[in-house]
Amino acid sequence: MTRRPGSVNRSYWALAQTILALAAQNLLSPIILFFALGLLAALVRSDLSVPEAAAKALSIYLLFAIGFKGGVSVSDHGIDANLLLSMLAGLVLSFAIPFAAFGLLRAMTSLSVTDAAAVAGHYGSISIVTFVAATSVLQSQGIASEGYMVAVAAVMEAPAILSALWLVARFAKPVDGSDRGRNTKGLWREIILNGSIVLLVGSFVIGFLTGPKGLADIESFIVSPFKGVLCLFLLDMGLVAGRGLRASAHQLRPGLIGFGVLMPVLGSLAGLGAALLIGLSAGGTVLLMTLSASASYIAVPAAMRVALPEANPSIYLTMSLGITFPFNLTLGIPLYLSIAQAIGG
Amino acid sequence: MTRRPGSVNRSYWALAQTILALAAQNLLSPIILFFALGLLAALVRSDLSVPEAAAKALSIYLLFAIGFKGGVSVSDHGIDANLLLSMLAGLVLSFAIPFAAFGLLRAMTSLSVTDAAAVAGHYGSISIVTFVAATSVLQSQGIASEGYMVAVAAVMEAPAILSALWLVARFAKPVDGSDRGRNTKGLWREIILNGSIVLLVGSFVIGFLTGPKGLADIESFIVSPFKGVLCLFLLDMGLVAGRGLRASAHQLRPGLIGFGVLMPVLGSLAGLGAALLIGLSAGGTVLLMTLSASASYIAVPAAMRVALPEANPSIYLTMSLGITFPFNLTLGIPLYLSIAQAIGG
Amino acid sequence: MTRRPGSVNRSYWALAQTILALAAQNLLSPIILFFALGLLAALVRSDLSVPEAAAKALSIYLLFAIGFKGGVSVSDHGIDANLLLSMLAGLVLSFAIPFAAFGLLRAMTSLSVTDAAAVAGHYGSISIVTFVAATSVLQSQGIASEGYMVAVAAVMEAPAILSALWLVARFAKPVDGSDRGRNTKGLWREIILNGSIVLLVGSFVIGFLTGPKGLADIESFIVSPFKGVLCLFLLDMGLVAGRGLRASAHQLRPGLIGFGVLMPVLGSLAGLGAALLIGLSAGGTVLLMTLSASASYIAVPAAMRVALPEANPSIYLTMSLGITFPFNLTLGIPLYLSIAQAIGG
Amino acid sequence: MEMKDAKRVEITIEAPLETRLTDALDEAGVTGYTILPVMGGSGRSGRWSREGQVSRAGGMVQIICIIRPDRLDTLLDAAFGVVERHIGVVSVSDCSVLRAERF
Amino acid sequence: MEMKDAKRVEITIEAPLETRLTDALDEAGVTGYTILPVMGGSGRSGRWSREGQVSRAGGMVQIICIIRPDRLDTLLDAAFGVVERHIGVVSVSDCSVLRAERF
Amino acid sequence: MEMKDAKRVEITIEAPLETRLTDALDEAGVTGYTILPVMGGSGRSGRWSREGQVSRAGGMVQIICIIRPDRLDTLLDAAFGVVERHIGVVSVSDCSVLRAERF
Ligand SMILES: Nc1ncnc2c1ncn2[C@@H]1O[C@H](COP(=O)(O)O)[C@@H](O)[C@H]1O
Ligand SMILES: Nc1ncnc2c1ncn2[C@@H]1O[C@H](COP(=O)(O)O)[C@@H](O)[C@H]1O
Ligand SMILES: Nc1ncnc2c1ncn2[C@@H]1O[C@H](COP(=O)(O)O)[C@@H](O)[C@H]1O
Ligand code: NA
Ligand code: NA
Ligand code: NA
Repeated sequence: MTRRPGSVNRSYWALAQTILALAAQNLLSPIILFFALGLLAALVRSDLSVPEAAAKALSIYLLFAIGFKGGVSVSDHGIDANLLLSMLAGLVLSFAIPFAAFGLLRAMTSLSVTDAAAVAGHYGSISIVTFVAATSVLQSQGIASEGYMVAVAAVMEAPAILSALWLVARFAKPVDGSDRGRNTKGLWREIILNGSIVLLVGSFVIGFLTGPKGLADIESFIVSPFKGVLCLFLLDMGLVAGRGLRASAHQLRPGLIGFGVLMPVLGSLAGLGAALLIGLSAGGTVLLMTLSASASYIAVPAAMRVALPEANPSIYLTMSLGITFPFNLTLGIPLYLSIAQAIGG
Repeated sequence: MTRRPGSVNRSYWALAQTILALAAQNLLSPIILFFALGLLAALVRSDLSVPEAAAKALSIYLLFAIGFKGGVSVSDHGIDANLLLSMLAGLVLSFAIPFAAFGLLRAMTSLSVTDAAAVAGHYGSISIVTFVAATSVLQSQGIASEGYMVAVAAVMEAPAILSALWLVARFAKPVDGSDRGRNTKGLWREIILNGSIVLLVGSFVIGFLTGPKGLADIESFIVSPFKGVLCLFLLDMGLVAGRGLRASAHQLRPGLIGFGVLMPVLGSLAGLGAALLIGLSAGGTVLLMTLSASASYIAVPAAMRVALPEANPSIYLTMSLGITFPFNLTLGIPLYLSIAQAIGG
Repeated sequence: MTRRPGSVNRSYWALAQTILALAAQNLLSPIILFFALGLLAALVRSDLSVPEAAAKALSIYLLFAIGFKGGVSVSDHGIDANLLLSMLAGLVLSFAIPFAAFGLLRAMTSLSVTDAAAVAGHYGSISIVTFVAATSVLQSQGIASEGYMVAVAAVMEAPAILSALWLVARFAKPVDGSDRGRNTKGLWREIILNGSIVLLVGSFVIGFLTGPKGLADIESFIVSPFKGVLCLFLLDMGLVAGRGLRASAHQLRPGLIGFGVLMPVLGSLAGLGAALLIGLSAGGTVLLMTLSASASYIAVPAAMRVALPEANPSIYLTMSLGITFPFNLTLGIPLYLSIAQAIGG
Repeated sequence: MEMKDAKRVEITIEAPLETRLTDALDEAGVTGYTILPVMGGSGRSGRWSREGQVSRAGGMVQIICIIRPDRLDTLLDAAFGVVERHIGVVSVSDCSVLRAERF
Repeated sequence: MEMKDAKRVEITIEAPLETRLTDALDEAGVTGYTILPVMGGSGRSGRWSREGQVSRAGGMVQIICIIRPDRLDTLLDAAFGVVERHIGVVSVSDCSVLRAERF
Repeated sequence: MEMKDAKRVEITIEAPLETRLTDALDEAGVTGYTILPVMGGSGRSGRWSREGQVSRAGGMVQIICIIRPDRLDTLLDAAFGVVERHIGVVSVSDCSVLRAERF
């Protein structure tokens, strides 16, 4: 059957409508609204703040719950033949995306090689909260996904850091001769054994080992209150993103903002390609797209401070947390979902 | 039908009995008992303490839950014609009560003008935990109330501060000529955008926007565990009140203690009058009485430290937290409930 | 009926099998696995950590929940004639066990008198988390126990400290003449009014006063999420134990390790004897055995720092937290349960 | 290691005034300082401890400022304007700094 | 800005002894001090960190005391009585203070 | 009270470098130091506050080290190796210590 141009236009139009409807629905979820509240509060300089210890406790809860539930789901559905393939795909994506990001940054912005490489590293890695938000959208739409995507998320945390360091080593001119020996002693150990990864993977393994019986034991701690905790967490993320934006707004040239919105979409397409190759479910596809689209603001910044101290932290933190995170949360996830459904349908 | 004196006495007696029965029941609720435990632990100098970050996290939870539930309830029952009237009443009460309190303090105690004005400001503002305790008593009695009373609470937080500053400007003799320019630059912004108000109002608006569907999402986080969290919070309040009492007991002259018990009752009567004028439900009446009766120990003290540093913080904190808060919690709320029911019935 | 040796062997064999089966089942519970995760994370030097304030908040939650539930259970089943007897038994055990421990330490290790006395004091006192883990095993086996065992736990916290101090006063040679006046001024007040004891006993009393009705109010806070919170708490305990082991591994001579495993078993037998004398239920017997077997790592170390500063804290903390706590958690509790059932059956 | 003389100013001040003080410092051109949390203390207004506070009304923070000796008076003037009528302590001591070009 | 000479005493001490030390200071008439939380450290008894503690048994706090030079010995005597047999560090440096009338 | 002269070194450094710095100190034989949490601050790279951090990437800590004067250079060399390319401040002042035999 041949399609006339008009029908293509009409189907684009239908897609756009789906995206908008999804986005509107998404924008009115408590999760997004609490993020917006935090953002707003920070922008008007309210003194609202979540104590550091409480924010850290919230993120421990999230990693614990999401890891455990992922593990239980794998133990429930059995280890899929696709598990290893997906993890491999995650590895490759995390390594590769920084190169695309670096090229784009050098083209679109005037960042130095070092700053561009540091920012690029963030986009190869992932944001676990964006991932959680995507699973929560999938859930409310009744779309199933592979439980092991959590493990893929863990795999994607670190490789991008290596790419960033390689980019600097390859393209940056040595500032002064003796300066080349980077402070990377012990860095790899730190990155791989970083608390978030250990907790996520550990909880995943424990969830896998104890299975549905283990889940029954702790369900009313990690399942039912989950969304409420997520609201509080996103309130805090909004506060942090807003404070970051306020402090670094002057650095946000149009090129950087454009990159912060364009790059996640490109990343999601890379994720889409990989998902199609492997043959993930619709839900799994959305999650891999989201992981590829999201940018790190925990593991990578800490590693960059140690290994690339000359890169300006306020640039990469603002890009990742102030532009790309809100974009993914509000428009990105509905977009990726619509694309996955359009392709899958 | 004419009433003989005996019958009046009998009905007073019946009222007293109701109050006592309610108070007894109230005194045996876990909430009050945990407050008492904290108070006792502090008075015997146990080292029991709730970490500052945990206490702050608990109060974020309370504001989040109470605001959200208020918003949902308004979205559920529709915006009442009385909403604006009630907020106006709250505004007027918060402005007016400090004047009454100031007069009473000058008559009953030997506080300086500045100290008296500072204390008076606290009684015009509100204590959100007292409000929460009152809603929880209403709930256990099966009495409904207007969801928007949360918004009224938010409105009443700040205006009293203005009254306190006006009282000082009007009645205090300048200490030294140049001293008159108070440190109020940016103070109003700070007070209105203070974290508690922003979170309470923000959660209210989000609850209103997402309605019962949003509530269903996070119900098992903000509804079912609420009372348990409140117990922990009151344990901490008891500890803080007890430590304050121990440290400042020497300042508690009989006049001050008398004021700390009399003023909330007077305040509650002002609230009663306003509630009758507007025509609030029995539950709403109790809540407006409780708001009027309660005294601030968060927003106002912080503002006073900035704007009236010469006022002695240990006086106003001890009055508000050590006398009036426990009084309202134990005897006040049952009293206000009985009065509202006696008038309403 | 006489038993032939073979039958005895066979029944030993059956007992061993029961223990192993129980231990295996226990080892695969989420609680133990999260402890193991924490231990492992610390041993490989991951930077995973639970903020101090969050860890303290978790322990407040545990004491609050366990105390309250114990009190409700006593109010539910009535005050047992055995209550006082059990508390007396706890008192005697806590006083007596340090003497046995001291003798054993002097025989098995080369610790100084002061260090041996300090370690001994820890074994007379108790670990509330071990107690909680035992109740959770009982629960999952459907075995009932006396609610007042919580009160017995509270009684056993402190007396052992007195025994430790007495041992030092009796056996240690004065280092220098003037040194004898120990820094014990106010120590007793501090120990008895220590936060953990006050919260545990206070919650117990409140649970008793408010009974099942009070429990219904806060059930979804202290009952359903309990196991999940316990997982997080044990994750933190694993981290702390692991860091302690890493830092103090060089001090762990075989004699000390042997003591750390042998002493809890001996202690449990003392607890067993007492339980049989009093006639506790099977569940109560297991709990008294567990209390006797467990070693303190909160109340006693703090007291020792004040009263016996010359004792080396890394020895007693490592013994208690690094050896005995994991032993009880993994093998000890199943062992005590099997013994109690073998004797009881 | 080349070091240069400097002054170390330590200001203990009520938490609600923190922003006012740092704003005043910024205005006076003092843009380097470090803020430490304070757990408790004692002074003419009695003992207090952070865990005994509902609000942070009575809490304090400590602001440490390393500065070139010739800029000390500017700093003290700016600080004094804020601290003046409030409880709090300002102390100054001598120190020397590495990487002096940064101050 | 008129300043006056003073001494700054910094005592790092085990948390379970905090109240004993502040009580001893109070008794000696030293009623001005500020308590800072300590995250971790290292000394003859090894490295430790606050997040690696179940109890606060091994935690430490830092007490800072600004005092008139002539009162230093009283303070040190009082502090030494508590710190003596315990782990911890006491250091003293010169400083000057604003609003000297308060000390 | 017998006191001995010493140096007080105060290093404010990014949290991700804490372990590197303390390892470097240990290697240089400096085994006594105390680590204080930092709530916020300001410097050439702008203002920041601990509560505005998702990660601790930008957080800082303060390491205080009391040391014998003759060991100061060893310490500064070790510290400088880590701090060199990073943001952070190193200041040194004179002090005297009780129980000098411990240093
Ligand atoms: N002499 C002092 N040394 C160190 N800190 C002090 C001193 N005096 C006061 N402070 C601190 O400043 C706060 C307020 O002091 P004051 O205004 O005297 O009540 C106290 O709670 C302490 O934290
Ligand atoms: N030279 C030092 N400089 C700064 N702090 C120290 C020093 N020595 C010890 N401390 C602190 O005092 C604690 C106990 O020291 P110690 O008694 O030597 O184990 C350490 O954990 C540090 O926090
Ligand atoms: N002059 C100073 N006095 C005290 N602390 C400073 C100073 N300059 C910088 N800092 C601290 O060091 C951090 C980083 O400084 P910078 O590298 O200049 O951005 C700041 O956030 C402050 O915490
Ligand atoms: Na990505
Ligand atoms: Na009021
Ligand atoms: Na024991």
